[in-house]
Amino acid sequence: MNMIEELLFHSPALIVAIPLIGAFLTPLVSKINDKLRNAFAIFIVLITTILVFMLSYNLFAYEGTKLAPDILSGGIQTYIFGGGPATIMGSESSFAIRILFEIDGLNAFMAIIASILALAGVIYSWSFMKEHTGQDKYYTLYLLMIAGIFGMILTGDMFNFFVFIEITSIAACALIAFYTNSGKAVDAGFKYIVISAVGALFILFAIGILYSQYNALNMAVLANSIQYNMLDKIALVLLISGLAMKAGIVPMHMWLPDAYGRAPSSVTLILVGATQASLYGIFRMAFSVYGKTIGNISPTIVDSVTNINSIGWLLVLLAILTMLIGVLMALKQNDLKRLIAFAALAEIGYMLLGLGVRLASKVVNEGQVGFNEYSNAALTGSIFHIMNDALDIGLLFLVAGAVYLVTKETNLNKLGGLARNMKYTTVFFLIGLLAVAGMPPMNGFSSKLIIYESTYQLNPIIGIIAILCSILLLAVFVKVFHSVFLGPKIPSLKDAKEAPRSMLLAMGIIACIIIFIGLFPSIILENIIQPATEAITNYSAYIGGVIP
Amino acid sequence: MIFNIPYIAVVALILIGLYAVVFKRNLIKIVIGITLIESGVNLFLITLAYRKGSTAPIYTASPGGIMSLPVPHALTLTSIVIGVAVLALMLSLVIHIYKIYGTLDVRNLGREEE
Amino acid sequence: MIPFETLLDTLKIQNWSLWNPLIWGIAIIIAYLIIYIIRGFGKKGFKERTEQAKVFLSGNPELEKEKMHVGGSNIYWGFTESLKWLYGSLEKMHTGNASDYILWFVIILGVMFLIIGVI
Amino acid sequence: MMSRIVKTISNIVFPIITIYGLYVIAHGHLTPGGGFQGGAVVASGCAMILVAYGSVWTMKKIKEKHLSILESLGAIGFISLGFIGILLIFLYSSYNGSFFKNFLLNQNVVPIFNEIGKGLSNINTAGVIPLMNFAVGLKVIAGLFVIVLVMAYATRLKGEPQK
Repeated sequence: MNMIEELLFHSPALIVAIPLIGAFLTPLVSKINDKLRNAFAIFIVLITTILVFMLSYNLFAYEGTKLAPDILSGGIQTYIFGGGPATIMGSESSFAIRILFEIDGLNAFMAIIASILALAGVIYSWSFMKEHTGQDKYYTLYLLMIAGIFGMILTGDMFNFFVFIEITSIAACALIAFYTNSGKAVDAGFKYIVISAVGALFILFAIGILYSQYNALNMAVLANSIQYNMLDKIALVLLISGLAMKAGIVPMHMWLPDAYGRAPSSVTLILVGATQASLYGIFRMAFSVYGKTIGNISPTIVDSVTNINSIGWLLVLLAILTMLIGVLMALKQNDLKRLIAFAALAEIGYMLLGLGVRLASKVVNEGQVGFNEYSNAALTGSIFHIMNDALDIGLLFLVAGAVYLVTKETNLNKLGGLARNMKYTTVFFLIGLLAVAGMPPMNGFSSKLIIYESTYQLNPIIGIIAILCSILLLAVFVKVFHSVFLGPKIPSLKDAKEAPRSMLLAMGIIACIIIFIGLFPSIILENIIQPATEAITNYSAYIGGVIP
Repeated sequence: MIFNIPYIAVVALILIGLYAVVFKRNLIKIVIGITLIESGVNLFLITLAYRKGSTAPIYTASPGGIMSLPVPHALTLTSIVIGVAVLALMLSLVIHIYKIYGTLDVRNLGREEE
Repeated sequence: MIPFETLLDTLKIQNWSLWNPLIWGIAIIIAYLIIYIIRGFGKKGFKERTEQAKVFLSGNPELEKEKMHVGGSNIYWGFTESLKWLYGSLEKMHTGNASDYILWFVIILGVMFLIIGVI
Repeated sequence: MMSRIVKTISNIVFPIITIYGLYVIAHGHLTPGGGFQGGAVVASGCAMILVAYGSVWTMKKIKEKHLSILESLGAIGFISLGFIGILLIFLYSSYNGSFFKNFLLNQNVVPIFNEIGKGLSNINTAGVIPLMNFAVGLKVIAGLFVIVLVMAYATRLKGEPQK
């Protein structure tokens, strides 16, 4: 193997390990110089991003243009920690004992999102955190959280997934409570850690139940032997509700506005990534671990189709609640960041809607189980919307952070007329506004269109509710745009300046990606989203990555 | 029946923990509730590992016969380590909250204005 | 019923069809041009520092510029006022209390168990 | 701040606890135990000193900064041992490396580590695992002690004079 192939072969481990070692090197580096530490953090995240992009390019490129086709088997890259084979032959049957990372299309797709958010966040932090003390701890926790998110996304082992959830939530909690002199921020951090500790413990309980039955922790091995009996159902309930709480599904969403609203903006950006990673967990559990029974077509499940469709309808119901409550509460908020947090909640509803429609669209036809035509479209739209939501909401939070840095104010009643002083920030906010509301030239439009179309075919009323929520989202952000950026100059904000350059750079990166995806959605859809959808629905290929 | 007692204890611990988290209004008691849930889950994993008459899984000192499964032990240890970190973090946040608000009653703090 | 492939085709660049974002972008640019042209027609008759330039607020006197700004909580006042019953219960739901969050989690756990396990 | 009796007893017991903890760390790959357990034992000894002498006195002797650097060093050591498994491919082109590879086993360069378990006295039998145990032990000692120390210091009674 040459150098590039070697690097690509080890890249799954390096993507997690480089931020991790960077996190622990940061306290030592910050003893030398503050600027050096900031540059070091950016450097670490940049290397990770490059690795993620190389890995994804290798996975998504057409045959013949791949950098290292030998390390893939069936479109899946498996990396085994400690070397050796993934399974060991026992006296009776083979069993998997090693920890491994298994990367298919969806993993690589999520890693791209996480790396873009991480890069933008760490560049943004340079100016945003300038005035604060304790920056070495901030950067340590930030890199630790990035490592945790990448771990959650890339791992192929249930227990490893739990460990990375906990790493992410511990780092996130400490970062949410970063403004320790503000009581509300500390309280939001406490709520977050209570929620994620309880959620993660129930996930661990479910992992224990699965382990006790199938004697395996590996997701692929579990997927191979899952039977959907009573204990499996209990484990499924625990897994989905624990992950749904971490993803902020109504009515378990209340921590989300508190935490998003009180955390520093650069932290909120990466928290969006953590929430998406939890949502990815739901996808992985439903379509890979339980892929044989609830996620896909299998001849053995004819008698449990009603049950599976009822799970789908439950998720659709939760998604509608999430969209409606998120958007209605956002309409009433007067705090800028809390408002965007509720809007983020509504966006999460769209992704869950696509997932629910997919699960609810199973039909039995002459003894054969099949999916309705639109179910694939729903899943594609849902996965596409993960990317769009992360970028749009991230951009809006970054703008909110810029407004806060310049004016030290997030209350909408005390802001106004900022467009006169902050030209670029206003343009970025406008881009984010149009994208979140799903206006045609921006990226939110194409994914929402696919979700509307497929949902409308499942049930017209649900489709109409989804469109209505999108219109309300536009109304919400028109309110924000009017009260923050338009209007006459407010006397107390006369000497507001444009945001610092590094923050503009971070916002600019995200805005450029938004416009690119918005103008050419078919490029992204064909090259990344559809392979990811095919990878997530093809559970037998996922099993084949570990068990040959 | 006698072999089910650990599982009953697991469920009891988790339920007591949930009760403490949901119905107690003192922050320290909420923290205690979470630790109880964690103990329940750890006990569950340990119980899974045990077989009747098995010995500790150490090869060099083994008297022969069946051994208990070492993987859940490793899982439990990891879970305990994570639990220590979470507990320390929660308690330090409680210290901060008490310093700022002067109270540990959840009803008096945390409400965000709409 | 539209199959997914047809839907995807409408988004493609090559096909210049209805939902192609590029078409929408061009349409928006054309709309701006038209607005600009219409604005140009009106500009001839506009004279500064006359009665024309004054703000007309149903005959009320104009306030100072700073006081004219409509704050965040005043926008959509009517909407929130008419949906007061809904917002009251929604606000009651957001107690800001970690115990209640876990209570909701337990409720959802029970409902999910009923739907997945029992049915 | 405790009485003279408590201080004397903890002075006597502290080295014993430390040695026991180090024993648990060093034999982590042979007996039940390892980095975390041994580190927790040592850290509990440190916590005993903290209780006996009071947080103000301890804070004067041991700086929180130094402990966090120790903690970072432990973590860096652990991850570096994982990295060496990859980096060895630069030295030996035919090496089949991977992250967290046990590179000390089955090699001829340092034959002392090349043994496989004989008994409880052979500490050099598990390749890289004892080194990882030491790294984790260092991190846990420093980490747990700094947690207890900072918490005790933050919640000290300010009104009461500490002797």
